[in-house]
Formats: sequence, structure tokens, C-alpha cells
Amino acid sequence: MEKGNFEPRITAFVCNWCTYTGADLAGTSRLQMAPNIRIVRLPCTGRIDPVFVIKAFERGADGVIVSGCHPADCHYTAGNYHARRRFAILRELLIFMGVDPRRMTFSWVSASEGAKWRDVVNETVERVRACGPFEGWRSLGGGLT
Amino acid sequence: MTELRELARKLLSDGQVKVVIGYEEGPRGVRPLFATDGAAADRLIFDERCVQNLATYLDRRRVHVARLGKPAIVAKPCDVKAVAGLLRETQLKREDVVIIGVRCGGVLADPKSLQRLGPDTMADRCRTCETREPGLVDYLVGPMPEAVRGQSGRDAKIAELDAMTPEERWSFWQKELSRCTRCQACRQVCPLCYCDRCMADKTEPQWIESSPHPRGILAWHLIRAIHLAGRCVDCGECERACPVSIPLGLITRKVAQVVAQRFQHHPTDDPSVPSPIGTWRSDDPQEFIL
Amino acid sequence: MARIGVFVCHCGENIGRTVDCHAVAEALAQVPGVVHAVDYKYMCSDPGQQLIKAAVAEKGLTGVVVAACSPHMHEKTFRRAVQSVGLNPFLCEMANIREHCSWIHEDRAKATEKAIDLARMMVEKVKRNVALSTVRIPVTRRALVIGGGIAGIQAALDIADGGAEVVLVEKEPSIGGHMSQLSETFPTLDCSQCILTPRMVEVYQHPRIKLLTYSEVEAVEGYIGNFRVTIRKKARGIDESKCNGCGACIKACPNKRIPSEFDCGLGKRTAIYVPFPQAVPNIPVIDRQRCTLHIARSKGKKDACMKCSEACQRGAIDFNQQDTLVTEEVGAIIVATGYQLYSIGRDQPKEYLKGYGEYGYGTIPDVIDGLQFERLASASGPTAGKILRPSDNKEPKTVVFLQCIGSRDPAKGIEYCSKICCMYVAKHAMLYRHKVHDGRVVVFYMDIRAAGKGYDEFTRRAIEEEGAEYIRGRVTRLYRDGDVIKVQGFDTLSGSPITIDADMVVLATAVRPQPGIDALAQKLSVSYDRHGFIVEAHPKLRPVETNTAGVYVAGACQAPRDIPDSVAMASAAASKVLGLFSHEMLEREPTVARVDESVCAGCFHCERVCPYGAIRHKEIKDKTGKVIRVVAEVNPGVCQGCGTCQATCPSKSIELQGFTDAQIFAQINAFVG
Amino acid sequence: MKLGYYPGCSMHGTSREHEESLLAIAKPLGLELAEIEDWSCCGASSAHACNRTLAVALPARNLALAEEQGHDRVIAPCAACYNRLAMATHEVASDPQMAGRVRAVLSRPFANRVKVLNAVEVLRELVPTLKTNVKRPLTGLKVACYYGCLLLRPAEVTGFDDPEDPSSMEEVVRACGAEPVSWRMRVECCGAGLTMARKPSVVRLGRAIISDAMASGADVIVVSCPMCHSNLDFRQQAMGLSRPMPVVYLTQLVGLALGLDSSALGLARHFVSTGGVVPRNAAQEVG
Repeated sequence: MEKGNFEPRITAFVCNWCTYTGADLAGTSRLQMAPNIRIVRLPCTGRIDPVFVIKAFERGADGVIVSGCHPADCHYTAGNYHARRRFAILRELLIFMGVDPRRMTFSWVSASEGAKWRDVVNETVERVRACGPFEGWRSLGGGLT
Repeated sequence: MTELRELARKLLSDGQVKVVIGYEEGPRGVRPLFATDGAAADRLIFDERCVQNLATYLDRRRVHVARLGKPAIVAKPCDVKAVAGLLRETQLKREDVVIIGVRCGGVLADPKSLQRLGPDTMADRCRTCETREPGLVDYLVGPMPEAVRGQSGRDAKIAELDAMTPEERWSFWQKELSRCTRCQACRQVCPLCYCDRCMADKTEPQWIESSPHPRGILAWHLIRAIHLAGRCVDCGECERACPVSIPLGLITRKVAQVVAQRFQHHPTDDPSVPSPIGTWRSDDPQEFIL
Repeated sequence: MARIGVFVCHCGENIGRTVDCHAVAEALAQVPGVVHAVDYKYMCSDPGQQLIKAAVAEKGLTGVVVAACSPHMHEKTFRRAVQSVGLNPFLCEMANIREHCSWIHEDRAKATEKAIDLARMMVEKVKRNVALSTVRIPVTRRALVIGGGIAGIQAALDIADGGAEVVLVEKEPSIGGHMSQLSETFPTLDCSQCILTPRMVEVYQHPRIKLLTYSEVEAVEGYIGNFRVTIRKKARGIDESKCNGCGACIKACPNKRIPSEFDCGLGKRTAIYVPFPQAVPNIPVIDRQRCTLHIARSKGKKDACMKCSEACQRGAIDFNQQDTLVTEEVGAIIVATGYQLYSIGRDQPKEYLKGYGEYGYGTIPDVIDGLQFERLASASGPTAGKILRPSDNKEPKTVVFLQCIGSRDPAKGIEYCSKICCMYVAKHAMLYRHKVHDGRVVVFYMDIRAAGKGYDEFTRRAIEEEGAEYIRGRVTRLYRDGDVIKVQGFDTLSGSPITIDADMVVLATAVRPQPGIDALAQKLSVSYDRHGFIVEAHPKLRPVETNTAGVYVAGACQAPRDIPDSVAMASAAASKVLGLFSHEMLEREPTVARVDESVCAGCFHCERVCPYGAIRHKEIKDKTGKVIRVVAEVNPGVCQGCGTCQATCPSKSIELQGFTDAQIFAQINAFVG
Repeated sequence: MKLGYYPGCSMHGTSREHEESLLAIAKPLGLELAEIEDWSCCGASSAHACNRTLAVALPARNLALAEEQGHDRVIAPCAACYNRLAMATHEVASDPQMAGRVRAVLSRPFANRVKVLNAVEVLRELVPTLKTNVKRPLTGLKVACYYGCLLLRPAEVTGFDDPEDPSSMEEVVRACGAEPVSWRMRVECCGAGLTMARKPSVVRLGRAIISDAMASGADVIVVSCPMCHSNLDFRQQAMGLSRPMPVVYLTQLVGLALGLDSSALGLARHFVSTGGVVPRNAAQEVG
């Protein structure tokens, strides 16, 4: 597959209360967007373990989206604040280890931001498309579990 | 030296502690000493060759040490920060350990080299270390050393890596990590890797592939770095223990830089300061979030 | 071996138009562990649900995936369906191929491919689902209400009338709170005492209300449904069982010149006293700081004065009485501790609060606050309802009211609006005009905020019919000039400075939470803002709940509130409590965290990140009873299931049921594996 | 105490007596003043009315010079200079963009390390020394301390005293053996900013201030601002007061208490005679 003209595979980890609902709204509003992402629903960004992102890349994802409630909107009051610190570190670590930052999207998308979700998805898909397939990680040896 | 030995003797003789964990002259350089009597106490030494972080022996899971009874520990500033970490994370009660803090002007990069301590012979981490005198201690020994400061090759290397393209960084690390045999020495030596069952050994589900192939190796070192974020005291033991000399210090240092710059948190010997992971501020930087 | 059934819904055209549902079903049939895969026009319809129920029964399914709309839409529907045929509801999951697929894509091939992925991911998850049963915890049907003001009284009465027992704790010697100090109430100008006192008596006589006055909450343990509260009953110096409230002791007390708290220092009281005649309970209390006998004792001298106990026929006076601690088991707690007024003095309780030097830091006589004016206007007050200024008891002919003193003044540390001042100032203006017909009333205001039923009419009446002069602007300086108080201000509407010679100035000072609220909030582990106001669980949808399950909030301790708001909140909180009490067992979603004690390292990162304080320390002992390890334990009654603990746990020894790592990994792998 | 000294235009012009008295009392008080070399205008009061960056850059230049010349504290006796210099340190410290713009304009290193002081707070700091050096206690002299606006406001910039209820001038006055009166107009505006544009208003404001001082039994008004001084002193004839009210600088009052010759303190330079203020045994030539 060539850079620029391939279909990236992107895993999205989203919280149940804001972004998942926002994605639902995008659907009910019939907002068209790139079909390259698959959503994994979690109760809260606080539940999203950095290892999920690592696993996704390990298993061959070309890009990852992590999205939840805006600061102060967290259904569980503080999960997104914890996530924000966690992913600030994960992101810079992965970049340091050679992951292209364009492959990682972190966003706050509220239940009312269907359009923002569409933009986040489309932008991410385009950025990752530009990066090309993530052969680097996918091609690392090792048996699957 | 005599100051340290006399103190150790006293602590043992009047029964304040049952063992003094410190350093002694060994056949192949300085090694840990577990002094349980006055005679042994007289073998205690401390100098710039004492690189080991003995705090790792305070983990109650190290039964062979725990069995000896209440310990006193000879600790450099970075070692004391590790003790503080154990206190912070309820692995240890303050009353269960006597801390003999030693003033420290840095240790040698290569303790066997027998060089004099100087800006270039000093361990890289010590060149950027601010702390000469540890807090939290029960006793404080040794003269106040003048602050020898040197250029950190480590920070220079990090800057160099940051300047590379992702692809270049990726191949750099793949080359370095390719030597990893997953011997887990980095984990065993780390005073803050104390879990009864490390997640790396968890199989259902499996978090990290256990065999030493690139995928599992990368995952291990990433997760290790994440788990030490804001907790690492930069004692350099992981890098020292690594049999295939992977520059692990680069990773821990990089994460420490991120934590310091984003959350204004620096390793501290104050156990009451919470670790930056597990706390938050409503105004934490979020420039990377759409 | 898993036996999963997959049910693909066309949702009429909604999914079918862009997703080849039949192809999806066929593809899923090939997935290992899937023993049954069909598509149907409307899965949520009766026949659709029948389809699922039948398959569960006939094929003996161990798990069900419905590929249809958003789980937010129909998860409950389908879980109920499978439950009805004996499959645990938590073994049924939905793959969202409508909102997240058919509605947002046009390319049929790609949409179908995505739908297959989404369904496959969910199949892999369901394979690892386990049967979960709702968490059930016992509920003590007994409530604690903290604070005996109007909010606490209302809440206590509503709960007690609803059939549950209530413990009402009030730190003052009598219930009634600030409302009992008010003369009349806006916007109806009906007498505060007249509407409040009957409610106070009702509380006192209610068979299901246990009233603890002159008492404070010492400690709180436990969780929703099962709180254990320790309350300190401060020594009253009176044997409540003997006292009949005759008041002989009060008449006998020689110390008659003590400034009365109830009258805001404008009236006097004795050392043994009831705060006000209608106090409930009508039992005096001895102020040990002011009582001659206790002062003597504190200096080690012999008892100097015994007049009150000599006067008491029933021997109810007990100088040696000590504080006592009582513990109460309750299932819910309502915080209704109310407010206090900001003072303009130089010394402030918080360093970010500043006083008003330009108004003389409260040193100018006849500059009083709103509550003091209430006492002057009150028929039961120190002046028997006559408006007489404190310094010389003359009737003030010009009274100036200043609004927003502290409030909306960030320079003084308070940015919020105190909400009630606009209304009570208008009320004060009227009360004054009713009592002093030739008197002049001037009000300095920033805005008039009279949003409320009959509120704007009320302020308009003060201005248009009762002749209060409203000046839009701030007062820059107050100073005494002989007999008058010079009020230097600026009229922003006419754009000119203005000076008024006032006989009395009334400051509408800001509403602040009661002192000690932060300590109480910490005991209850509920959050509070920088001013100390209790933070509600959700500003719109959960206004009377706190982030600690089982603890509710009512009245001015949550934000500045007037009487109608406080009462409404109190009733809302009471109904929440009664709702909680309507079951013997409290049922909670089983998506809560569980600890694997065998591997927990006891680092308690989970405890630090848990927003609900659901993590407890559990000691693991050996046979001899010696503690060998301390591990984390989740209180399922408190856990809300956010899972932050699990993502934080270094050894992965804590798992959120329904969203375990095994399940998530399976989903990840199913997509890109 | 060693301080950098920023005179500003007024200390060399309209308020020469302010500088004369300051330099005169410096020696006995052990105060070393090093005038900042190559100092330039602080920009008051026109710059901040037309260009915000300029209004900060002008004082900042002088602060940068002070740094170069090794001062960590600088005294600006003119209240306006003080206010502008303090404002500059505040703005540069609190507004990164402003800091950027200003440094660009200065094109010289500026760490913003210098602490800006006014004459009042310096004298307050020196009260112990002053007490021990008082040669001629001004016993019985009733003094109205007038702060005006620029010394105290905005509080977050000046912050050396309570802007609504200050006390530092009174402290110094007490140390001189005189008796500060309590009066109301201490922190009211004297209108100096409009002294040319709207004379009647200025006269009205000045009258209110001086009358209140008189009513509270003051023999003299003490100021620490050249604008306040010229306004209350020079404009006094126009006010139609019952009697003249001498207006002197705090530095002059301190000088008298230190027993300095009144001519050394420039007391003869005022429009309203300061004779009543000068103790009998002081120099005679005061008109």
C-alpha cells in the first residue's frame, strides 16, 4: 500500500456519556464521514488504559483516537482529568519512541458535538492516510494472543 | 566513614534496628552489606563508587532481608526519594525503617574504573541532580560535597533524538531494544517495581507478550516507562542492571522531563507530595487535545 | 464453548439501505463461536424480539449480539428480552450499525464491511462477558438532616411525613435558623415567625423526628444506605428531662448585658438564656464563657453565683454537665447548614477576602447589615419593631441601603451574586417607609435582579409606590460627619457624583457558607467550591445530590438561596431520600470494580483516583490474626463504575465488571487482529 | 541602605525642593542614593493615554538600566514616576505578550528584577533609624497626611499599604514627634491630572481636601507627590480659604525633625508660607 492512497484502519476509544453520544448525534443528523474508524465504547476516558492504544497499534491499527467529555463535564466528575495527564505522557512517550504524532488523536467531543466528531474522524483519517500504513509496528515479530 | 560505622554500631547495639543495609568493599568492587552486628558494621563504607540503590531491599517481598528484622538503610538523596516513594504508596511505614542519609556529590559512571569523581567521570544522571543532602532522614552523615556539575550527555542525546524524524527515532529504538532478552533485571532492581504479580506476567488476558520478540519488548519498555511516570527517582539502577546496556535512562529521563514541564512535578523525598499520576489540575495543559 | 447468536436489524430502510444486512449475518455466521446469525426488518418489534427469545431457547445461546441501533436506544429492550427467557441480561450486547454506520456512510460496500467489523468486535466481547447480577445493599430507612433552618426543617418534616425516621442536628440551642430572625418575608410581606414557628413546633412534636439541638456532627463512616454518624451533644448545663421552660433561671441570672447573637448584637441576653422566646426546644443553655460560676471555675476559684439553680424549682440546672457523643445509624444524609453574612471588617476568615476600608472596616456606628435591620424591623426585636438607630436610639430620617457589598466584587474576593439582596433591600425599603412615613430611603444598586414569581412586581412597587429612590451606582466612601453619615457615591445614569447625609446605612452584605462547612464536607467526602459552597452532582440534572451517593444538599449551603428556593430544594432532597428508602435493598448496576486480592500490591493508586471514595483498605490476616497484607477493596454501594481505578492499577489487580481488559482486548483484536 | 535613584523630570524641575530635602535627609538616615545613569522620562502622564506598549517600555528602559547598573531596589520619589515604574514591572511580570513587545522595543536585556519603591515606604522602612536621629522633635505639630491616588492605587501594583486606610505616612510623622490627625480626604483625588484643563474642578477638589484637613485641626498637610503638592500649594489662592494651609513634602518634615536647616530643605520654595511648620529654633529666613 502507498502513502496517501490507502484505507487506514483506526481504532477509537471513546467514553459512553459524551463522545459516544456525540457520535450517535452525528448519526441521527446523518453527518457523512469516513468509514475507516471502529469505536470501542468505554464508560469513561478514565477507563481507557494507555495499553489499549499500544495494543491497537500492536494489532495493526494505523491510527488511534481517544475521545471523551470536555473538562468539568465528566459524568464521573474527574475521569477525563486523569486521562488527560495519562495521555499527555503516553503521547510524548510514543513520539519519542518513533510513533508519528499524526497517528494519534485526542479530543473532547461532547454529546452535542456531532459535527465536531465528524471533523475529528475525517481529519484523523486524512492525517493517517498521509502517514501511510503503520508497517513499523505491525511488522514487529511475535505471536498474536 | 567512622561516623557512619559508629552510628551503625550504636543502632545495632542499643537494638534500634536489627540490620543496617549499606555498602562494603567486595571482591569485585563495592557491594551491598547487610550488617547485623558491630563487627559487620565496621565494614561499612560510603564513597562515589556506591552506586546501588539499596531502597529496593526495603520491599517486604524480599523476605530474606525482611526476615532479618527492622532495617536501617544507608541512602543517597536519590535513594531516599525511592524510600519516600515506598512510603507514599503505602509499601512501608516510616516507623519501620531508620534512614541514614548520606550527603552525595554524585557517583561514578563506572564504579570499577576507580577514576576520581569529576564532571566527565560522574554518572550522567548525577550531572543534572540538584540534591546534595537528603531530607526525610533520621541521621545525616558525611561532609557536604561541593556541587560538581557536568554536561548531561543524556539530555543531549534526547535533544538529538527529538530532532530526528519519527522513522529515524523508530529505527534507533528498534536497534537498541533488539538486544533486550526480557530478563527483567530492570524490573527486579527497581525499588518502585514492587508488585506481587507484575502485569507483564499476567496471562488472562495477556498484556505483554512474554517472549523476547520485538513486539513484546517494545510493549514492556513502554508500559514500564508509563508506570514509572512521575514515580521514577532517577537512581539509574535499571540502566546499570541491564546486561545488554540498553539506554533505559533516556526513556525514564524523557518521561521525567515531560512530567516536570507539564505538571511541575520533580522527584522528591517528601512522601506527602502526591505523585502526579493520580492527581490532576483543572488547568493542566491540553494543547494536544482537539 | 461459546454459543453466540447474532441478530442483524434492518431498521426498516434505515440500516438496510446502506448496509447489506443479510451479508452481515452470513459473514458473522462464519465467526467461530457463532452458532446462529439472522437478519430481520425490525429487531425491536415484537416479532423481532420473539425471534431472539426463540433462538436463545432453541439454540441454547450463551450470548447475544444485536447489530442494530445505539445501545442508548435499545440495550435495555434487548437485555429485557433475553432475560425473559432466562439468559443473564449482561450476556447481551449491541453493535451500533445505525448511528455509527448506516446513517453516516453512503458507500454500501464499505458500510457493510464496517458493520461486519462492529458486529464481530461485539461477538468477541460477548464471548468474554460473564453473567452479572445487580449489586444489592441493605438500606437503613433513617435519615440525618444537618442544620435546623427552614431547609432542614422542611426536609425533616417531608421525610418524617413520608414515614421514615429522621435525626435533625442543629448546632445552635434552637432550630429556626436565619428565617426566625427575619421580620417579614418577600414578596408577600407575611410575618416570618408566623409561618415558621408552627413548622418548628411540628418538628419538635413529630413522633418520627429525633431533634438534637446544640449538637454537631463529629464523624461520619459508611456509605449510602449504611452511614454511621457520631454526633456531639454540647453540654447545655440543663437537664432537658427536668426543664419545663418556665424561664425562672433566666430572670434570676444577674448577667443581663451580654450581646444577643439572635439580635445580631443589637439586643442583650443573660448568661443562661434561650435565643428567642419562640425557641424550639424552649430549654435554656448556659453560656460558659459568660456565666459567673464557670468563669470563676475556669480561674480555679469557688462557685461565685448559683442564682439560676436556686431559682429553678425542678433542679434542672446541672453545672457539671459534660458533652456527650451519640451515634446514629442512618441510610441518607441531607446537608442544610445554611449561610452567614460577609462582614466588611479588616480581619477576614479567608485570605482572598478583603474588607471595605472605604466604608471604615465596620467601625462606623449606624452602619449595619441586612440581618441587623431585620431585627430592628421585627416586632420581637430589640426595639419592638421600631426603626431606631443603634448609636443613639433616634429614629433615622434618611436611610441609605447599599447593595452588592462583597457580592459581585472580585476586588473583595467574591465574584458571585448573593441573589437575595435585591429582594430584601426592596422589602427593607418598604418596611421602613411603612414605619417612618416621612422617612427617606435611598438604594444604591448595580442591577436589580428580581427574577421570581411576583419579584419584579415587588421591587417595582418599592420604587413606584413606596417612594424608594434607587440610584444605579456604587458608593465610594462612607464616613461619619458629626451626627450624620456622609455617603459619597456616583450615579452612573446621570453620570454625576452624589453625596447623601444619612442617619443610618444598611449594607446588603454577601451571602457566604457557614464557618466549618469545609470540615463537614470533608467528613462527608463531598466536594465544595473555594468559597465553601457544597458542589451538587450535576448543576442541571442532579441539583440536590452530591458526588457522594446517599448525601444530598438543600438550601443556602449549596449557593445563595431565598426561602422558596431553599424549601423547594429541601423537598426535592427529601423526595430523593424517600425514593432511596422505598426499597429494603438498594439495587445498583453491576458494572462496578472488583479487586483481585491475591495480587493487589496495596499501592492504593486506585484510592487516589477514585472520585467516590469507594476504595477501602482491607487487612488480610494469617491464622494467628496477624495482618500480613493490606489490599484494596471496592465498596460496590459507592462505586459508580467509571473504571479509572483499573486504568491506573499498575498490576491490573482491579477490574471493572462489564468492561474487563479481556473484553476490550478482544474488541481491539477483532478489528485489526 | 543603598538604593538606585530615579529622579524623573519633576525632581529636577517643579519639585526641586522635594529632591533637595530627600538628598538632605539621606545622609543622616544612612541612605545611599545612586542616580540611574542615562535615565529617561517615565512617560507619565501622556504615554499611557496614547500607547500602551510605549507606556510600559519607557519606564522599563529605566528599570533595565538600573539592572545593568547593579541595583535591585530603586526609589522613585515622584508618585507618578513611582506609579509608572511599578506598573511596568507589574505588566511585564503578568502579561507575557507585553513582556515580549517591551523586550523587543528595549533591545537590551531586561530581567524585570528591580523592586520599585516610593519615598513613603522607604521612610517607613527607615523609621527605626529616624527615631534615633531625631534632633528636633516636632512636638505638638498637627499633621494631615495626604496620600492622593498614585501612591496607593491600583493596590495590586503598589501594594505597600492599605489603599483605603493607609498608615505608613502616619508612622513616619509619629517618628518625627508630630501628631497625625485623623481625617477623611487622605486618599481622595486632588485632580492634578486636570490642573490645566479644568481648573475649576481642581480648585473645588483641592478646597474640599484642605478644608477637611483644617476642620480636623491640622497645622500642615504632608504630601509625597509633586502633582498633589503643586495643586494644593499653588492653587490655594484660588480656593478662597479662611486661612492659608502650608503643604510640605514628607521628606521636608523629616528633615526638620532631623534638625536640618530649613533652607537645606527648600522650605522657602513654596507658595504658601511654611513658617508655621518650622520650629522656632530653625533657620529664620523662611518668609
